[in-house]
Amino acid sequence: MADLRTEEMELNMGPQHPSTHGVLRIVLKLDGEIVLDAEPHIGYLHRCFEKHAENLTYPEIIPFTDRLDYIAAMNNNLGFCVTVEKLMQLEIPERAEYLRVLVAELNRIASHLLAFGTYGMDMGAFTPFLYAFREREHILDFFEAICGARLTYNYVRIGGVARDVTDESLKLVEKFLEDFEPHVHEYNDLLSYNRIFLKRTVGVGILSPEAAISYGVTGPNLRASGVHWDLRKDEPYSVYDRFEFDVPKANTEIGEIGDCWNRYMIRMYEMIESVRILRQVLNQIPDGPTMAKMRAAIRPPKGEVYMRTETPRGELGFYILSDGKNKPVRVKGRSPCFTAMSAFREISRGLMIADITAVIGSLDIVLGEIDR
Amino acid sequence: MELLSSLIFMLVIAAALLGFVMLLALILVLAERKVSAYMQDRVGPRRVGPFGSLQTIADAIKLLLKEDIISLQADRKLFILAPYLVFVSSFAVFAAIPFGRNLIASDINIGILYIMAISSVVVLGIIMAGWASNSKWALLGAMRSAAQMVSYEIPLALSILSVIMLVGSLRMQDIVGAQSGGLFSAQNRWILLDNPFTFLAFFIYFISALSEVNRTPFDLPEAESELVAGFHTEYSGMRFALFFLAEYANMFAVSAIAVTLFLGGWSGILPGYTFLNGVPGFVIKVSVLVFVIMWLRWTLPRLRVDQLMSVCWKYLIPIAFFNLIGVGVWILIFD
Amino acid sequence: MTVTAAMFYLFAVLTVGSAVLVVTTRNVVYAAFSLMLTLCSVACLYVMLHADFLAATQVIIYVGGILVLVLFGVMMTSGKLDMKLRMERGRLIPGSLVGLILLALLIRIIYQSPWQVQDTNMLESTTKSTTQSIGESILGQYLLPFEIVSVILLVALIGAVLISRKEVKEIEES
Amino acid sequence: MIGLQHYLVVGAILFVLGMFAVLTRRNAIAMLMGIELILNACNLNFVAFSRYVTANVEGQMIAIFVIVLAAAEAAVALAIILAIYQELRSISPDETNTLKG
Repeated sequence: MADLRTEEMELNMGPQHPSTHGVLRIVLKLDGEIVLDAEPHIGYLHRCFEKHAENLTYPEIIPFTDRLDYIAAMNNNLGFCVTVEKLMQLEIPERAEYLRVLVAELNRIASHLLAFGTYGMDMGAFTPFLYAFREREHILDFFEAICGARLTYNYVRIGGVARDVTDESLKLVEKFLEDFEPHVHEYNDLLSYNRIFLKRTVGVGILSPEAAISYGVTGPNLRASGVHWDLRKDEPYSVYDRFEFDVPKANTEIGEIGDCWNRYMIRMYEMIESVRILRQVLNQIPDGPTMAKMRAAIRPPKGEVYMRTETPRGELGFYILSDGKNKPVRVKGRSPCFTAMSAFREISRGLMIADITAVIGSLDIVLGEIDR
Repeated sequence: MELLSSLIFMLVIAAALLGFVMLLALILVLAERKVSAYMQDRVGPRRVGPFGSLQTIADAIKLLLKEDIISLQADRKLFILAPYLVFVSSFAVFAAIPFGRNLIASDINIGILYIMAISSVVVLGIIMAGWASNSKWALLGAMRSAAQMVSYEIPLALSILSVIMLVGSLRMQDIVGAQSGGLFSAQNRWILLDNPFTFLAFFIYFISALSEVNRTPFDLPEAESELVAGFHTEYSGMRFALFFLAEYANMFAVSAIAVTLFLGGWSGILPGYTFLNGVPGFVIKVSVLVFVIMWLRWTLPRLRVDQLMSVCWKYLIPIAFFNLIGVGVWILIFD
Repeated sequence: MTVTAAMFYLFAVLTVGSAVLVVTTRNVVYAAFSLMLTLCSVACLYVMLHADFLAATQVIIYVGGILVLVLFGVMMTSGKLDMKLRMERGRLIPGSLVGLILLALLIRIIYQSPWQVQDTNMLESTTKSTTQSIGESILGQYLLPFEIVSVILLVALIGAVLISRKEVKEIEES
Repeated sequence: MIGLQHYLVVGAILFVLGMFAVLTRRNAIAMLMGIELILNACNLNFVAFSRYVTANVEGQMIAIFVIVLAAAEAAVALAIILAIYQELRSISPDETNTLKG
């Protein structure tokens, strides 16, 4: 009796829509308010990153990685540099490694704060957004102090970091960490355990662990589905193996494994873990140079390399094919948001329109990285 | 001659009310921006005029000067008519709100019923706007809005009914008169405190009223993160300003009605403090309620449409029904 | 002309004019919104007849309830394309003929019947408001009809839910 | 002076218009609107009689019952119309003849 259905309505969500987190277009097939199918159309932010990279020297590519995931540019810098260093088998000075972890974890917090704030906004709560920005501001102040930029840093370089930090700027971090932890509890009181918020997110948009793995979903989204996998623990790069921290996993206390609430909450837990790492970094940070000794022109040996790092959004991988010249032959980025987005269609079937924004927000996508 | 004079009289009253509503909306918009700013750790508007007090006037001028866009596919006649319908019906509510002993435009003997009747016309204006825009977002918003407002009118009416049962009159001034004793007196105290059931009725009224005026957590018709802007997606400039004006007028109206029904209206708060009698006391009480509405808006997330409906039909309506019976039993036993 | 007369003519013209629009417009949505105008002006006529409670009821139930239902029906059963109403020419002429004859007949009857018009101030002079009188008659003289009507409402409610429910069930099965 | 007859004439015009709609419209919802017009016409008459002839609220009582029944009727009618629409993709009463023997 399929012809008895009411008419399906096709609804164009985006590219200009308040809650698609960038320029994403989703074609919804609706039966009333129920979503029968949601087909994402991407590519509005395509900037030919991979093709550009073929015509640039290695250090010149780093600013382009800033613009992939512009919310967590430090992590992108780090991912690319670590890949080139792996190809060159370069030894990095201790202090530089610690600084890299410092900025990466701070940027992780900044990125998760943004995810938290915009998610509140997707749910109709406007205020948490500005609270999140208040804290993010401190982190950006620190970044400004160390590299002069607030969004696209170009701070992590091949062989180390661009500049050393002063003790005063490290004080900024210390002060921020002291302020920040109580604020996370404030956020939890304000939004995370709000009855209406729970109603909107618990049990909505469930991504099963099997589906998550088969779609290649990584990062917080994967851990929210109950899979214990964090590259910082399981495939440590930089000096992550020296720090003590837990990898938060989805809990069934309130939500179901893999629902929007867990995807949201995992980020709140991760911020606390990042604070733990940052405290250890500040305690252990050694003195020394911040740049490895190497030749000015970077020419990695012939060969290919694939290296993946854990960004706030998941597994960011770079594949580089080098022919020994100062420009790569081929660069390929593996974007965590892209795989998260590919799972979106399956998650969203049978939900309501309002849940679509809940799912997109909980996946925490950045279109700059999906489209590259 | 008689015709002319009464016509002029009516026009003067209407103009005075209109001016009042305009002024009110300007103040309320500014208040909302300031309240939200302080809640969000910012300072809000402060450039135009002292402490940004002229900001909304600047905004209003901006809205009036904007290009009046009517999309080609829209149904022109209804598109133009809809904002006026919404505004007029929310404006007409003010005719029966008692601001003071003699400050009521028309103290008709079915006052509260009139208010309910007039405010139900707003739904039609919203459907009209949504349909005439010929945009799917607007239509979805309008459908949601209609379903929401029609549903929440039931608990709203039931909670009002318990007040009417207690007072025995639909006239607004009679309702105020029944609570002239103030907050704590043994006789004629606020209906809110008259008995436990009316206490509950106030909250039922308040929740339903929030929904009727589309405020968070029930602001689904214009949920900006889902439906762009709901039924007024396609509106801009002047016409959008009318919707905006109507929203704030409505917010004040439901608070004023709540004050009149449950919190003693313009009659004093405490006996002895005569300066709180009349308009000042009324304004204070209404401001408190308006502040609570703003407070909720900047704190709470938004419900989903099916949850909104289940809140109404599964919880509010049954509770309101039993509450009404409770009020009746209370009157039978104690009065 | 007195105020009352002026207002009567205003609302009478509004009522009739919008009703004409209801039956002649080719757009269902226009018809529905004209119906709103008709209903509201009829409510105003009620007010002029000292039936204030009834006027409020008319607006609450007709405009706030029935008309919203009708509009939902219109929007669900017609896409933007077939919003146009067809009027069969074959029926137009007999229809208007019958209407005109009936109208002439009715008006003739209205003006020729010897109506027993009472002292018009009787209602106004009573102390009771109409609301009170209506309340008393509902729970007194008209108690039985009142109860029957409430049962009918319940039946209609269940019936309407049942009819529209059927379709939902079949979707679930398919 | 406005009297009973004025209201009766308005009622008569409303009634005829409603009947005209029911006779000529080929859309079930438009016909429903015609029926609403007819109901309003007789309500107007009832109220006018209650004001000028009986001078009590009996006419208004009848009008209230009519309004309530109109609400019930509209609910059921629209449910039926929607069901028919889903079945036949049309709400013209002429095409709804599957029950014909």
